[in-house]
Amino acid sequence: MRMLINVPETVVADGLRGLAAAHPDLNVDVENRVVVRGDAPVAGKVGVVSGGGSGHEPLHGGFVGFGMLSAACPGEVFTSPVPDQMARAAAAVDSGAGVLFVVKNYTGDVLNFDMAQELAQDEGVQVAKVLVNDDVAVQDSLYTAGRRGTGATLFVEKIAGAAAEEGAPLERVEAIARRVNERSRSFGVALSAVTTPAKGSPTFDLPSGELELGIGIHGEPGRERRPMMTSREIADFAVDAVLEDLQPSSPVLALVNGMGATPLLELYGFNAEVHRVLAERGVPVARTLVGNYVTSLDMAGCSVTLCEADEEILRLWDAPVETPALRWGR
Amino acid sequence: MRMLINVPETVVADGLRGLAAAHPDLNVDVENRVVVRGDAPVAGKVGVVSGGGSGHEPLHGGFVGFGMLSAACPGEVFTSPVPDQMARAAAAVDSGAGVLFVVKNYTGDVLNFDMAQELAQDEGVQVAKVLVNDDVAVQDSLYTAGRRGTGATLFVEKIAGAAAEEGAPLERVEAIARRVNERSRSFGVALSAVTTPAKGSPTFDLPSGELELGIGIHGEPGRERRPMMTSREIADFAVDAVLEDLQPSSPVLALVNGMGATPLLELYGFNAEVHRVLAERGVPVARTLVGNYVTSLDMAGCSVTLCEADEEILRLWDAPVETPALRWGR
Amino acid sequence: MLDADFFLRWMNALTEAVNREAGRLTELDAAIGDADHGTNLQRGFTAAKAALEKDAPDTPGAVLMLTGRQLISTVGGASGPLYGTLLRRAGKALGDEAEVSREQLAEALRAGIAAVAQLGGAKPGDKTMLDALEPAAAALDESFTAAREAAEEGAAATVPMLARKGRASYLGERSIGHQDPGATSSALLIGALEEAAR
Amino acid sequence: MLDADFFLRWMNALTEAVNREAGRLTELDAAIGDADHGTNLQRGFTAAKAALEKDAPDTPGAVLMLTGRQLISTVGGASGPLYGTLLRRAGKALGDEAEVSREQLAEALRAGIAAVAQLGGAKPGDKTMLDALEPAAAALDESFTAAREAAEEGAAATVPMLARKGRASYLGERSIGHQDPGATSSALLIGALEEAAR
Ligand SMILES: Nc1ncnc2c1ncn2[C@@H]1O[C@H](COP(=O)(O)OP(=O)(O)O)[C@@H](O)[C@H]1O
Ligand SMILES: Nc1ncnc2c1ncn2[C@@H]1O[C@H](COP(=O)(O)OP(=O)(O)O)[C@@H](O)[C@H]1O
Ligand SMILES: [Mg+2]
Ligand SMILES: [Mg+2]
Ligand SMILES: [Mg+2]
Ligand SMILES: [Mg+2]
Repeated sequence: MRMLINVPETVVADGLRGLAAAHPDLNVDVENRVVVRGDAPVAGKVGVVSGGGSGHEPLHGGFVGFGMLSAACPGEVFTSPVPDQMARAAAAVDSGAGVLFVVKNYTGDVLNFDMAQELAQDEGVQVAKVLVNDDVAVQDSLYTAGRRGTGATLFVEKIAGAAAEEGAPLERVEAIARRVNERSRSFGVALSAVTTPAKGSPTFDLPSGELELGIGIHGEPGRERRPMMTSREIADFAVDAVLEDLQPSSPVLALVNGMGATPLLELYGFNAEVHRVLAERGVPVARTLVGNYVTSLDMAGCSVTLCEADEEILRLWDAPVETPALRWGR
Repeated sequence: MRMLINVPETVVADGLRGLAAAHPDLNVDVENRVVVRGDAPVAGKVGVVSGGGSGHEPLHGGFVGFGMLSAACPGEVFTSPVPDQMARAAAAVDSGAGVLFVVKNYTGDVLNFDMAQELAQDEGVQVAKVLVNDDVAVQDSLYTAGRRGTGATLFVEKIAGAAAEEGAPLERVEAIARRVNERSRSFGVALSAVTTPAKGSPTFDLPSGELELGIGIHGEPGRERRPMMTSREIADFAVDAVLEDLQPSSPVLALVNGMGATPLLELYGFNAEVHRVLAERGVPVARTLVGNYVTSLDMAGCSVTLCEADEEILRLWDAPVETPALRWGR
Repeated sequence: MLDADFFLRWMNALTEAVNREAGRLTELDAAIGDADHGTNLQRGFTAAKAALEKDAPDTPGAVLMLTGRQLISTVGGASGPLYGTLLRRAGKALGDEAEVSREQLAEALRAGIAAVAQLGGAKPGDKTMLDALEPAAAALDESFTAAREAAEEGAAATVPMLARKGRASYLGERSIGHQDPGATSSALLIGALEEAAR
Repeated sequence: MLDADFFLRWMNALTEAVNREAGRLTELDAAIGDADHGTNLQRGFTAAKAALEKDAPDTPGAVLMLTGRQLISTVGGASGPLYGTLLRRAGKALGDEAEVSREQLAEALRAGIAAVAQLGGAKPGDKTMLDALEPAAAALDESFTAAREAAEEGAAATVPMLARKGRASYLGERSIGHQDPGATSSALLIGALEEAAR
């Protein structure tokens, strides 16, 4: 085990203590595992709450703050949080204007957020929900749990958060969140497997001359294994997989995302290839974000997320944001 | 080789193309390997130029922008840039107010920046230089190349950049840069070796139950190898190593830095331990930055940098900054 | 007849089995999921055990309801709501009787299984816990041993299946050849019944 | 006497040796440095070769000056300025003579070595390129072969040394037991002289 941890059992709590220490402006409830904006509830503002398994940092805790999430609920590593957490978060951020749950489409997340919605509504909080399901690697969604939620989660959280910050009512925040999801697609690639603290060894065996295409963010293997490809070839493959499902007629937001252990130098090199193939396919890029944002612990690899932007999406993307991991305009 | 690259030879150029694609506000000269603020030279403002081997991203290219570096010169992976690059950068950013070179203390960087200073001065640019040498793992500096420059580079670049942005003259920018360096110390730990593109295999062999204490940022082994330690033990060791050399009598800036492949979840957990030991040692923390900022490609591990702040240092740290990797207040 | 004490012994035996087999469950989940099924259930049943010990319920139904509630509040993932619902729903079906027959238990389990099927949308053959639970509930009318055997066979039968629900479904064809972790833990759940009856 | 052509052959043989041995130089640097010495020199000498071919200088001094300038502009790292200075300074010492003797070359190399020592602050025994260069320059008064042998012995002699300069010095005691990459490439530089003389 090459991990910077104490014991596997305390990894999530330790991370939350460290988040609290670094960001005094967040309200971190380590025991109940809820990260809340220090100034919540903000009068008249819709709350935007997300959550999911830990191990994807900075998602979601690193996106709590002005202009993005009102609260985040971290589960155990790669395990959806429990309904009690989300209900608690909803209660903490609700100003009476209601709360939007941003839910990545995994069976566990869906079921737990469903239960949380019931709990919160029983306590008088109005709750809407939007499912993020952008991962085109999951095909035949009739015969699967459906497309996974991956990189588009960042777009949805940022843009819904900006709309809420502007004072949009719940149904408008929900509608724009849904629209962003519908206009977003992702595809991911792994160059190495992931090691969870509890398991202590790689979740699958990936010989060093091979890679996995179409992976998710939980260390699960992808749909297909291939001999190692170049950055150029991976960009062609990933972007074309996205464009097969999404034919943007307006400039896109691009997230060129690292899975956690891919050096930024390589990720920027990959971004150059992503821009090249987009140019070759005639897709203009409005904004690009490069970095490790939706990660899978120590996995090496990358994903590409494109969102067909429109004027409102661009405006809300550019709106000020101030969170541990994403900051601009303020 | 598990790398997201085309061929080792183009890694640096590819990364620069990707940086240019993601950040249209930077002026990236891929051929000559110079990254310059889009609005340089800024009239009346001192230029702050740094550079060093690639593989430490976001250092330095990711720190070019308002309130921080005027330009950066990336060398080959782990290889200091050549004098021509720095001289070119100096010429590009000089508004007549002169240029400060921020140089990490490695033989290669020192020699090449020395030569660049000569070249630039021959062309009429006034150049001052500050050496960053914060790494307490290098002892007996009389019998070595001296302490290495590591995490404190970020502090020096941020604070010197803020002073320059305020309009401070060259000697004041140089003086504050030197003061920040003198008041900063670092210590780093590796949980895995690094694989450079050119070599294609780990630079040293680190069995998975062991770690290296006192490493630099170039994949060199540390001073000592030990059986694996917990996050708590590593924090004790690293912070105490720093405090042996620096007894802060005022609150510190803390950089809890990942070496590239350590998940943010673990890094935040480590931050909790760093704060704990600092509290135990009676050292208050004024500001904390947690993330992968001064990296060593795909190395797993972390470093701690402390800077004994004063009022001016704090003010300049908090001043607005707008670069690819560090942004606030604007 | 089976009283609250039997149900407490059942949950105890199950907790022990989960602790014993956690590593294997996680390994199975690593192959076609995300390597947490063992730790998920360990966390849940450890919490449930503490709750049952703190304030032991005195009816079979209450034992299952409390355990299910604890699973929902501590497990997370897919298995938390699913197993939580299974036990809560079965417990509800048992009402507040002080003692129930094996046949009543089988009936209650079927109600729980129906709730799981509704919640998760899975059908038999989708390579989920249902593939162990359904045959087990049917065989429970016969005996605890028959139920345990049916659950184990059901779990083993998931190996050649192509997953259509949960994370394993993302793998498509590559999910074939691995035993489903949830079906495997369901076999433990049913096996623990036999132990409690000894 | 040694003319420009001899110096061009020297640089050619050196470039070939560097290309051939780049992997080994990088391996040596991986052990006590940062795993780039081979690629550093390859990059530099490839650039120098192109420059020499594009516009071949016609004096020994000019060959060395141009090569040194190219190394400084393309290598980076510690070895770029050091080898660049070595050759530039030696070239300067040779002036614009069309032919020079072996003894003149030895003298010029000593001037270059002194400049390297001044620039880098290293002394013999510090486990650097100087440990191969100094004995080689002394032996060059005798013959090319003696110089090559002295350089190789000097490089080998760095194995037990504790590094006091460059990256290897960070390792302290752990630098002992490894041959210095720069001393090893210096042996190639001197060895190429013997080849050029054949
Ligand atoms: N829709 C579903 N219906 C029934 N059982 C399911 C469903 N989805 C997943 N499961 C079961 O849950 C098990 C996985 O549980 P676990 O690993 O704890 O949760 P997660 O998949 O969220 O990590 C699977 O092996 C499967 O038996
Ligand atoms: N101060 C110095 N004086 C002389 N030679 C040095 C000095 N520092 C380093 N060297 C030589 O440079 C070699 C390393 O070169 P190289 O790997 O190309 O540069 P870097 O150390 O910058 O990566 C060492 O093996 C050593 O021989
Ligand atoms: Mg899970
Ligand atoms: Mg180097
Ligand atoms: Mg799982
Ligand atoms: Mg080197």
